[in-house]
Amino acid sequence: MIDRLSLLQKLGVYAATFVFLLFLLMPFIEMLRVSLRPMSHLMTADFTWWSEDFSLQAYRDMWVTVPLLGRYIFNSIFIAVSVTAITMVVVIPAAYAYARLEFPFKALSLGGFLAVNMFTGAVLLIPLYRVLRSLGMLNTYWAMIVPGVAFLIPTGIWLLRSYLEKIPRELEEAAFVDGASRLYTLRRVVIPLAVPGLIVVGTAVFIGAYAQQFLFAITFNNVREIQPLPAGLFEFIGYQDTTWNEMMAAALTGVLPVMLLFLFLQKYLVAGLTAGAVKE
Amino acid sequence: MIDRLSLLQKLGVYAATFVFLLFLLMPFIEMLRVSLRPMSHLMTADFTWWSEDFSLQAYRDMWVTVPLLGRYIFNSIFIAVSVTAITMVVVIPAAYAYARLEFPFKALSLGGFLAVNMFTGAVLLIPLYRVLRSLGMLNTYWAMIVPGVAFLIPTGIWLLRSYLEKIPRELEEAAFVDGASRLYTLRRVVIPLAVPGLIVVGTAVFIGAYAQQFLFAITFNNVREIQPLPAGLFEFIGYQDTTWNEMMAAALTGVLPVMLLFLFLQKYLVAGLTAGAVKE
Amino acid sequence: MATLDLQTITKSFGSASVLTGIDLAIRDKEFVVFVGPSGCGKSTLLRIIAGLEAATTGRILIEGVDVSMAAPVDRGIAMVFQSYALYPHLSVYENIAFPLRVAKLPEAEVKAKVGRAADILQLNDKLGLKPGQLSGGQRQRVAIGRSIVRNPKVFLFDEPLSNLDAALRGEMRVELSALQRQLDATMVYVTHDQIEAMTMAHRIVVLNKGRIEQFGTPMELYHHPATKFVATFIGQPNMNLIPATVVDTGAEGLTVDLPGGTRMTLPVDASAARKGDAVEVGIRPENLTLGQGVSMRLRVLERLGGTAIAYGQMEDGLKLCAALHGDAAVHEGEAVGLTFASADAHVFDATGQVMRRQQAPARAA
Amino acid sequence: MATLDLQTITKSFGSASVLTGIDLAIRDKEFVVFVGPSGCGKSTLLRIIAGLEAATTGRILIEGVDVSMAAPVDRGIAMVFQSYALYPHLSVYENIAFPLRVAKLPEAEVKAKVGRAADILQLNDKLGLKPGQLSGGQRQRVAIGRSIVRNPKVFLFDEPLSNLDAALRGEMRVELSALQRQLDATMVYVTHDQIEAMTMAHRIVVLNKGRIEQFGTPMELYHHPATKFVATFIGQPNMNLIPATVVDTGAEGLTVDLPGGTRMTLPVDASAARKGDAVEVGIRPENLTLGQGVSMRLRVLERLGGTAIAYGQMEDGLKLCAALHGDAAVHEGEAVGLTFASADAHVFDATGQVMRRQQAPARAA
Repeated sequence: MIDRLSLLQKLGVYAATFVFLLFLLMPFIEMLRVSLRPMSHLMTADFTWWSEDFSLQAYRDMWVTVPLLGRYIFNSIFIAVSVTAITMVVVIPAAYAYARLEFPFKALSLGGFLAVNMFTGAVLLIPLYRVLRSLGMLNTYWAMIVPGVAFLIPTGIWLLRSYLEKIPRELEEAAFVDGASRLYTLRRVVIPLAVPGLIVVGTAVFIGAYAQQFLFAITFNNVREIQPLPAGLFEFIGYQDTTWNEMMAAALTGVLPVMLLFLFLQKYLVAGLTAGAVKE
Repeated sequence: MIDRLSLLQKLGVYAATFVFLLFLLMPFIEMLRVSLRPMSHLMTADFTWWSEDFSLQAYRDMWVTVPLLGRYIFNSIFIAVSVTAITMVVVIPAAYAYARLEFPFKALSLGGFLAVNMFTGAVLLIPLYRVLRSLGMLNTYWAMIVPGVAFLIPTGIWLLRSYLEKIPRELEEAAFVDGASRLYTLRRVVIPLAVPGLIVVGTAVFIGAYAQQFLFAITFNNVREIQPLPAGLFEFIGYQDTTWNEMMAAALTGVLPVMLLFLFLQKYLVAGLTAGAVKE
Repeated sequence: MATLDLQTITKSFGSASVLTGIDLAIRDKEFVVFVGPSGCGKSTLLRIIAGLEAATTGRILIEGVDVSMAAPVDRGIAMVFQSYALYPHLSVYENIAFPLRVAKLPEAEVKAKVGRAADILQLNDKLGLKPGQLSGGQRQRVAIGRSIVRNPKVFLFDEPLSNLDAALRGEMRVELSALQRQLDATMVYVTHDQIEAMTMAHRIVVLNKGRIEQFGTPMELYHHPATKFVATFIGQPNMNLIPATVVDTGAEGLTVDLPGGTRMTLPVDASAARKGDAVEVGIRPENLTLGQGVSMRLRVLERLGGTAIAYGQMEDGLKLCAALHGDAAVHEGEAVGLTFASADAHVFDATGQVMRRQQAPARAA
Repeated sequence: MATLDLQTITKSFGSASVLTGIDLAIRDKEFVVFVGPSGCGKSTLLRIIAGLEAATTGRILIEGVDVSMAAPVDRGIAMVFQSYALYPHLSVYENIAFPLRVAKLPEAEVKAKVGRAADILQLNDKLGLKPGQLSGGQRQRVAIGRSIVRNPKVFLFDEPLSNLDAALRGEMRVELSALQRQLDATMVYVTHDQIEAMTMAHRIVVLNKGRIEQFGTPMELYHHPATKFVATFIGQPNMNLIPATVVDTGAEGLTVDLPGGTRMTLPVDASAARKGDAVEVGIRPENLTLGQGVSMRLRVLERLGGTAIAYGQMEDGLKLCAALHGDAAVHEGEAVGLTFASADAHVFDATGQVMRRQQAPARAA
C-alpha cells in the first residue's frame, strides 16, 4: 500500500516518533546525565543536554564506595540466567503441550496463568515468604530464583505457545507416520524450527527475571554477598548523603554486559520478532 | 494425531498436571488458608488442608482494623483501569504502525522496548522519582499512573502487534482501493476484527498495571487516601503484632471484583487466546 | 504388494457424522483414487487409513491383518502430504533419510537406501540442498522419496498435486502413474480434481457427504454413473440435466416428453418408472449437436480451437452447455437448437438414482 | 467506458527488477487477461495499475489522463481480490455498500445502488448474511458487487477464481464473461491459468520474467506464438519441442532433419536461418497422429473418452506427448510412430524466437 505524504506530514511523523521515543527514554537519559556530573552540581535545577562538567569520575569512585559492586553485578546476572534456564526447561514442553495437545482445563489454566501474574508484585510476597521459610530457602540464591521461575513460567508458556502454533502441523504428522515419538519430534523437528521464537522468549524471560529480582531480594534475602545489583544500589544511600551520580553509574554499568549480549543477539531477535509461519 | 496412552500413562499425565498446577497455586492456597483461621492458631506448624476452626471472622474484622480498606480497593482498581485505558489509546495506533508500516528504526525500537522492560523493577525508580518530582506529580494519582503507562506501552505494542499482523492485508488494501484512509480503515476494519486480541492485550495490561502499582505507590506516594490496596495492606502490620489472617482476607477481597470480571470475560479471553488469522 | 480392506468405517466428530459406513476392498497393486467435493470426507478417510485419526467404528485390514489399532509405522503405510511436509532445516538427504533415522538404521544402510530412492526420483544432484532451494516439482519428489525408503506396503497421497501449477501438475500426473508401475505398489490417492482421478486411477471411489456414491473404473463412471451426483461430478464441462416427464415405459426403453415438446424414447431399464413420473435426462455437452430438439439462447461461446463450448439458457431459465465443433456457425445472443442421440442419454429418477442404460460402451475401458 | 495505457512501466524492489519496460494499450470495453507463470510480475503490474504499489518509472493513463500519482479511488478503478477481501464482521449489504460509506453518500442513494448491484448478481436474498455464511461462489459475487457500486471505469481482477473448485470455476468463468458484456466495461484480469485466459479474454498479455512476451487474441497466441515461451505456455497438454538441424532454406520454407533421420520441409519464413543451424520444431500434441515420422516408447496412456493422451520418450530421452483418437490401438510400453502435417509445425531459432508460419489459420478467431 502506498502512503503518499507531503513533506510536512513526513516531518510530522518523524517528530511524533521522536517525541514518543524521548518520552520512553527520558528516565535513561536522566540516569546518564546524573551519572556524568559531580555531586555538587546535581541539585542545580537547570536542565541542559550537555554540560561542561561532565566526567567519568563517578564510574571510578563507585567501586570504592561500594566494594562488593562487582559481586552484585555478577549475582544479578547469575540469578537472571538461572531463572531463565530453569524456566525454559519447563516452558518448552509445557508450551508444546498447550500448542498441540488436548487436555482437561486447557483454556481455563491458560487463563489462570494470566491471573497468577496479577499478584506478581506485592500481594503474594507475604504468603511466599511463609512458603519459602518453611522450605528453608530464605537467604539463599533459591529465595530469588524460585519465585522468579514460578512467576515467569506462565508468561513464557503464553509467549512460546504462539510461536509453536505457527509450525505447520503436517510436519509433525509426517514424523508421526514415519514412527517418530512425540519427544523425538519435539527434539528433531519442533525445537530446531522454533529457534527464533526460543530466542525471543528466552530474552523476554531474562528481562523479566532481571526486573523482578529487586523485590524478591529485599524481601527474602538479607545476606550481602548474594544480593543482586538493584538491591545493592541502596548501599549508595549513606547516613548523611546519597551519591546519586555513583548510583546511576553503577546501575548503567550493571546493565551494560546484558546490553552488549542483546546487541549481539539483535539479528536473531529481529528475525524472531518478525517471523511468520515456518516456510519450507 | 492419535496419542494412544495406557491407563497408567494417562494417570501419570493427570498427576503431573495436578502437581504443576499445585506448585503454581501454592501461594494462593496458603493465602486462603491463613485468611480462614483465627490468629491464635496461625503459628501452629501443622499443615492441614481443612481445619475445623476455619471461619470468616477475619473478613468481618478487617474493615474495622483498616477503616480505609474500601478506599484502597477502589484506588487499586481505579489506578489499574486508568493505566489500561491510557495505555490502550496509545498502543492501538502504535501497534498498527509496527504491524503494517515501514519506518526508520522499526526493528531497533521494537528491540529497545524489550530493554526498557528490564528496568521496570528497581533501577529506574530513582530517576523516575526525580522526573516525577520535577513534574510535580509526586503524591498524586498521576505518580502511580504515569510510570505504569510508560512501562506497559512497550509490552502492549509487542503483544497487540502479533494480533494485528494476523488480519489479512488484502482487507486493508480493499478498503484503500475504495478510498478509505488509514484511520478510517483502522476504525472500521482493523479494530472490529482485532476485538479478541484487544481484550487479551487489555487484560494483560490491566494485570501488569495491578502488579506494578505496589512499587510505584510505596516509592512515589505517601498520601493515605490515594494509596492502592497492596500498599494499604501494610497497615495490618501493627506495632505489636500483625493480623496476618485479616491481611490475607483483605488481599483476596480486593482481587475478587477483578476475578469476577475475568470470569465474565473468560469466553472472550479464550476466543482471543486461541484465535488464528481472521477467516472470512 | 498388499490388499487394503475397509470394513464399515464410520467417523463422527461430536454429533457431526463425517463418514457413514465405508466398505471398500482395494486389490494388490491397485491405484485407487478417492475423489469428491470438499467436505465429502475423503481426506478424513485417508487419515484414518494412515492412522493419523481413529475411526469411530470399523476395521482396517492390510494384507488381511487388522491394523485398526496399530501405529502408522506398524501398518506398513507411507504418506505424502498436501504441503509435502518437508523439514526446512534438514537437507534433502536427511529429509529422505528421516524415517530410517527414526528406525535407527546403521549409516551404511541409510546411505544405500537414500541413494536408491534418489536414483529412482532423479534427485542425486540435489541431496545436499535444503527444501527451500528446490522447485515445487522437486519438493514433491523429495516427499515421495521419503515415503519410498521404508518400502511400505501401501502408499497414501493427500492431494499431492494441488500446490503445483497447471503445467507441472500434468507432468507430475504422468510421473506418478509411471512410478506406480515401477514400484508395483498399492496406492491410495485423494483429490478433488476429477481429471486427476480419471487419468490416473485404476478404480475411482466417488465420495459424497461421507458415503461412497460409486466405486469403479474411470470408464464405468463416465458411461455408467450410478447416481446423478456421479454423473455431474465426472466429466468437464458438467453433464446437462433436463427435467422430463415419463409418458410411456416399455422393453425398448422409457418414452419422455422434454421441455419444448420433443418426445423421445430412451434405451434405459424403465422397469421401475411409472407414467407421469418426473425424471431428469442427463446428456453430456460433448454428446449435444446442433439440430432440432431442445432450444436455448446462447450466452457465451468459448472457442478452444478444435471445439467451442456453448453456454446458454432454455426458455425456463435452465442452463445448458454444449461442446460443438470449432467451426460451428452460431453467435452469442441467438437461439440455438440442440439435439442428441437417444443412446447417449442418461435418466435419473426423482431420488437421483440412474436407470440402467441398455446401449452403451462396454464396461471395460 | 475507458482506455488504459501503460507507458514504459518498470518496477524494482531494491536491486531486483520485477518489471522491465511494460508498454500496453488497452482499448475501451476490452477484456484483457494478464497470464504467466508465478513470479512473472503479472500481479505486481495489476497492483501498480490499481495504485496499491508505485511504479519505479513509467506512466499510467486512464481515458488519456495521467493517473500515475493519483490515489486508487481517484483513478476510477475497482479491484476484486484473490481472497475476495470481504469484511467478515459486516453483512453482505454493508460489504457492498462499503465504498459508498467511505464516500459518505446519503442512505437512500446507498440503498438504491446496493439494490441495483444485488439485482445484477442475484444476491437480493443474501444481503442480511455475513460473508462466513456464504458459499465460495456467493462470496465471489459479493466481492464483484462491491466493485461495481462505484461505477468504475476499469475493473481489475486478481486471480479471482483460484480459490474455487474446478466445477464452480467453469461456471464463474461464464458468469464473468456475461457480466463484462452486461456492464460494457474495460476489464483487466490476472491469472496463471492459460485456460481461463484463452476462454475469457478478448486479448491476452503473456508475461515472462517482467517482460511482455506477446499481446494478442487467444487464436493469435495459439496459432502464431511469437516465442517458444508462449508456444509452450499456451495449450494443454504443452507443445512438443523437437530439436532439429537446418539442411536447406528456400522460398517454400525450411528443410530440417528430425531425430531419427526424417527430413521435412516446413512452410515458415526461413529468411534468417542458415544451413547447419540448430532449431526446435514445435508441434502441438493434438496435431500428432500415428504414422511414420518420429518414434517414441509409450510410457503412459491416459484415456479420456473421446481422446487418449499418450506420453512417451524418444530414444535420446526427449519427452513427447500426443493426443490420439480414443480408440487408438496402442499399448503402454510399446514403440509408437508419430507424424504431423508440415503446415502444423512451428519453428523456433536458438534464441527462442519463432519463424513466421506461411500457412496457418487466419488471424481473426
